[in-house]
Amino acid sequence: MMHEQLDISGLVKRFGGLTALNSVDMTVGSGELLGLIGPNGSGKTTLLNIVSGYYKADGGSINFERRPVLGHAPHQLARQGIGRSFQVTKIFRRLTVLQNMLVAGLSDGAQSQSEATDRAMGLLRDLKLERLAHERASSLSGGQGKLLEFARIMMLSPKIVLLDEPFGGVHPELKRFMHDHIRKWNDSGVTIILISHDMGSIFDLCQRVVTLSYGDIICDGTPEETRNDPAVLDAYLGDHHGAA
Amino acid sequence: MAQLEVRNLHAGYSRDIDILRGLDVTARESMLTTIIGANGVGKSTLLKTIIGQLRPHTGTIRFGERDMRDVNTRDLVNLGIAYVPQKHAIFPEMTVQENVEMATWAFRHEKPRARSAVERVFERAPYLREFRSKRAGLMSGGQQRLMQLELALMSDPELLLIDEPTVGLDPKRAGQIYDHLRRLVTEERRTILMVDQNVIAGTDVADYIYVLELGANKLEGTKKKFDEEYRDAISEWLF
Amino acid sequence: MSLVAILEQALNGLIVSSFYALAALGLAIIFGVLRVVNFAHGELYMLGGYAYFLAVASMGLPPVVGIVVAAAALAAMGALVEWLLIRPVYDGRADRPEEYSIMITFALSILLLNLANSLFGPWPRRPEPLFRGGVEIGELIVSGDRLAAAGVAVVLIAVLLAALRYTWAGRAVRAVSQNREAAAIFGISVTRVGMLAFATGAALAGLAGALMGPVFNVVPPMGVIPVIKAYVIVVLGGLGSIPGAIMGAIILGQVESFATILIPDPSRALAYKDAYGLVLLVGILLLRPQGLFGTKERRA
Amino acid sequence: MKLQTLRLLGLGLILLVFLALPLLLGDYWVYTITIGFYYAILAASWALLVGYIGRISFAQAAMAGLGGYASALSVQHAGLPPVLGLAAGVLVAGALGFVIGRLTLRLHGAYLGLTTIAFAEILRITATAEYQLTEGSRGLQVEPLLQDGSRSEYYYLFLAVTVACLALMTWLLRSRVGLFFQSIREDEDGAASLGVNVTLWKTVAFAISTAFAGLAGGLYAHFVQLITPSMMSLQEMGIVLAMAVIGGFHNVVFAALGGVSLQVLLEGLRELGEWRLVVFGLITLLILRLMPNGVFGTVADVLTDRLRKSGDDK
Repeated sequence: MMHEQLDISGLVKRFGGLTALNSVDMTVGSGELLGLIGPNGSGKTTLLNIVSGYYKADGGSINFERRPVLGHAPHQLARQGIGRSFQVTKIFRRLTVLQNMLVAGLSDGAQSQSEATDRAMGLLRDLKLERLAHERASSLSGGQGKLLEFARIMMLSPKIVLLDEPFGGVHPELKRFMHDHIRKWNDSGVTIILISHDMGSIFDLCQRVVTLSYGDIICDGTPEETRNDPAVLDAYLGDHHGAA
Repeated sequence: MAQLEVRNLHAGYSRDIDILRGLDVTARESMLTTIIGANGVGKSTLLKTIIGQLRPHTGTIRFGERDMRDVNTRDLVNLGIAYVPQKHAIFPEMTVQENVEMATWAFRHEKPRARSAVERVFERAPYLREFRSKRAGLMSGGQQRLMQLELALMSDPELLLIDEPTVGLDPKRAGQIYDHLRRLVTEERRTILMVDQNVIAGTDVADYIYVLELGANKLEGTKKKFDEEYRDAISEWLF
Repeated sequence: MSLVAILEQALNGLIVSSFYALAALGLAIIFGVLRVVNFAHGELYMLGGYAYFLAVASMGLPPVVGIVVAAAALAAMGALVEWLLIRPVYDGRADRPEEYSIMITFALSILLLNLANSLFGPWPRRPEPLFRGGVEIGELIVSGDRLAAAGVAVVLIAVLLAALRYTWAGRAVRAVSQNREAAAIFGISVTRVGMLAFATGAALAGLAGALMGPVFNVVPPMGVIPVIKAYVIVVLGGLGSIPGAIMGAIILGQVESFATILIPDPSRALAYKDAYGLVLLVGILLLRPQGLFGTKERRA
Repeated sequence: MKLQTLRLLGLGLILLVFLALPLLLGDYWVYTITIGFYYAILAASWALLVGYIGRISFAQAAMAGLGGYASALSVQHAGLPPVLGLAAGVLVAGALGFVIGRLTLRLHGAYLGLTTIAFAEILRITATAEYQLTEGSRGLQVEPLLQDGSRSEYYYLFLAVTVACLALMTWLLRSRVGLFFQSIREDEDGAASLGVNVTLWKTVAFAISTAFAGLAGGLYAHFVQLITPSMMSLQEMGIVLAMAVIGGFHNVVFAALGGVSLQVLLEGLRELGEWRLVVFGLITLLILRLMPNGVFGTVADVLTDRLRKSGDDK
């Protein structure tokens, strides 16, 4: 029962004279696991920041479950089911691991503290962080921090999750663990947009890959199609300055 | 003359995350060495560790006889190393003349040397003359980038470390920069280690190439070998 | 209002501006290099007044030497403060550096104020000024001590600007405030420049205090009002900008001397005199935090 | 479990000591400690803002003064009973705090510090300048809170209000709101990504904090029966900051204890003259530099640690 969940059309974003997104059109179906790739500066994180409400757009529209996204604050979008991670984890270092989880669980006021605590402990157990629930987040290792960020997002019960370079500086073993969890979320019906430079992960996980280059979508297809598209190879290898 | 040797380097921004995981890189004398790899594999981290902005977790960095593990950024210039960061390393509110003079800081007390270094810049880069008494921030991005290269050369370094030489430049300017770098190696026998996203142009100009993947060595070889065997390997590796 | 009255207000404004500028420049240099707002600046200003008083009244030195003594004493003090208290802000020893820098300088101001109270007593002192008597410029009559102090302040500002432009140390200060990383790449010791900046900033505050002390009395809380003016000025000009601080000082001096005329009730007008700058400060911070002349990029 | 009981025990003990003190001390000390309760509420209200949500403010003393003037003037001119006057003071200070919090949403660190200094000084200057209303720097006579109230009556009243304020703050900070505050202090973008309404809570935190300051100021005015603009000065603010820092500004109770104990110490060392304030300033610097959790915070940390270790041994 795949339906259009996220509908981006004509999205434009400029920073001063630089066009970061140049009329981007893209739809994401409910339950997809979509890879978003492209060389540095191609506009991936900008797109993510607009969809999650952190940047204003200069043109175009975005609908999430047929409701407009643009003009809403990040916290409103988070409560509507758009979860996201950050390239550099933004865990709350002086709060405990459990408190980190509760911020997400209690923010919409729908759960009581004890309900939220139960759910949080369950999620922490899944991610093998249960033992650390009452430790300050500052005592976590970098990898555990990444997992906590994952767990926190799940605490929101999101319908779509935007992951921005989740594998940076992560051990291969942990990466596999994270892969498993991303698949598990996706299997449970959560839509996922994955930004990564780690092509192995992208081609491993995603059924569909969208490639951005200089603010334009240059390829939208299966991993196989993307791999064989000369435009994509050019974008990565090429003298991208010559693109214009 | 000396070469830069990085052996089994582990480094990163926090103690427990290694961005670099046992990297080996050598910048061979009088050669241009280019390091390529996707964003986030640790190219800039490598440069930051070499110049002392980050301390290695383990591994060695040597420049000639000098152990570079405890080096301070401000000592580089005295070791004969110039670093050209990705962000513009100029002083935007100072005039171009003042910028050029600041680059003689390390040898400002050797007046004749400093003076001739300043004059040489304006000879080598005549376009800077018209900006001499204007604020450097008024120049275009490409002009600033070129000036930065000139400033780096003023201390007559043996080794140039360059982070993304042509980022944000139009193809013509980029071409000029690559030509310029090539000349520095062929004609002036300098050693250059640069990291570059611009895979084709960055490898085209190089003598020796390293390809990184997630903080470790993936491929390496001379330009010739690279041309013959590695082009396909690279695209294969990318996808 | 007659032309003479207008001129008199304008001249008064300029005289006041020159003192403000001196104190504000110190704040701007410290912020430019260290990214720290020195909330103890007013007390450094006050200590300058006392250093001058001690040199001139207690030790019997000539006023000009007193000024030099004040500058030297405060420079040493500034270097010490930087080394002991400010360095943790940027060498990673402070857990939350910005919060720490604000509180530590604010606490330092309380300490210095009470120290002066204990050492020198709360009563006002009036050391010998640089110059006595009045000066007539056409129909305008200006008191000589003010004019002389303002003259010295202007000369000092000119010397400072020249030093920032033409000496290596001055250029290093500008270089570090414009681009820390580039400065380090060219071999400049950012740490040493940090100490130099704080010492210079403290010396400038001390000089302003030494010049103003004889005009308005030396007393422990003497720095509270001027430092608030200095905040207004550096915010007007964009925190850390040196030309901005000078422009800011001129604007504030004129605004204050003319705005007093706006309120008819004289005692109320006098009481509100110090509030104009503050309203300006709030307005600028809320609407244009990069300052009147700054660009957004520079402030980022 | 055990930690919790011990904490309650400690607090109970402290409360008992405060309850017993008037029976042991003379009028002078009872008066001094009563003033100490004013500082306790004020320091705690500042800690609520700075320690929990990470917003720095130098307007807290001025807000106390505003609350004091608002209460005194509404009693004098509108004929309200002092209790309603206090409520008016809380409302006025809270409302202005809401406005300032709203206006300064985008400012951080030193920029926020400077803005709040400006607001504080504008308030103080206004109180001085509007002498027809406020009697200017001569000070305004204020109706007493209790008609013919004795020293110990005031003492117990202040103690009760202080305990109530701290209980209210603690309850709030332990609820989800406290969690939101702290998440904003740690990382605003991170908090927003988890659904926390950053704008709302930043504004509300300012308003709550200034409302408590307004209450403290009102109590003070009706107790001392005189209010002057000098209680709004930056020097007063410095004392409040020092009290919170020395007590430990990451915890409202520790900050309050800092307020009351330093007020007592300052009075006790009166014979040292102004030097006691020098020592006070020096201690503040040392604490900031070496013991960022404050005296009580560090003691609590050490005790907690001990207890945990001994628990582990078993």
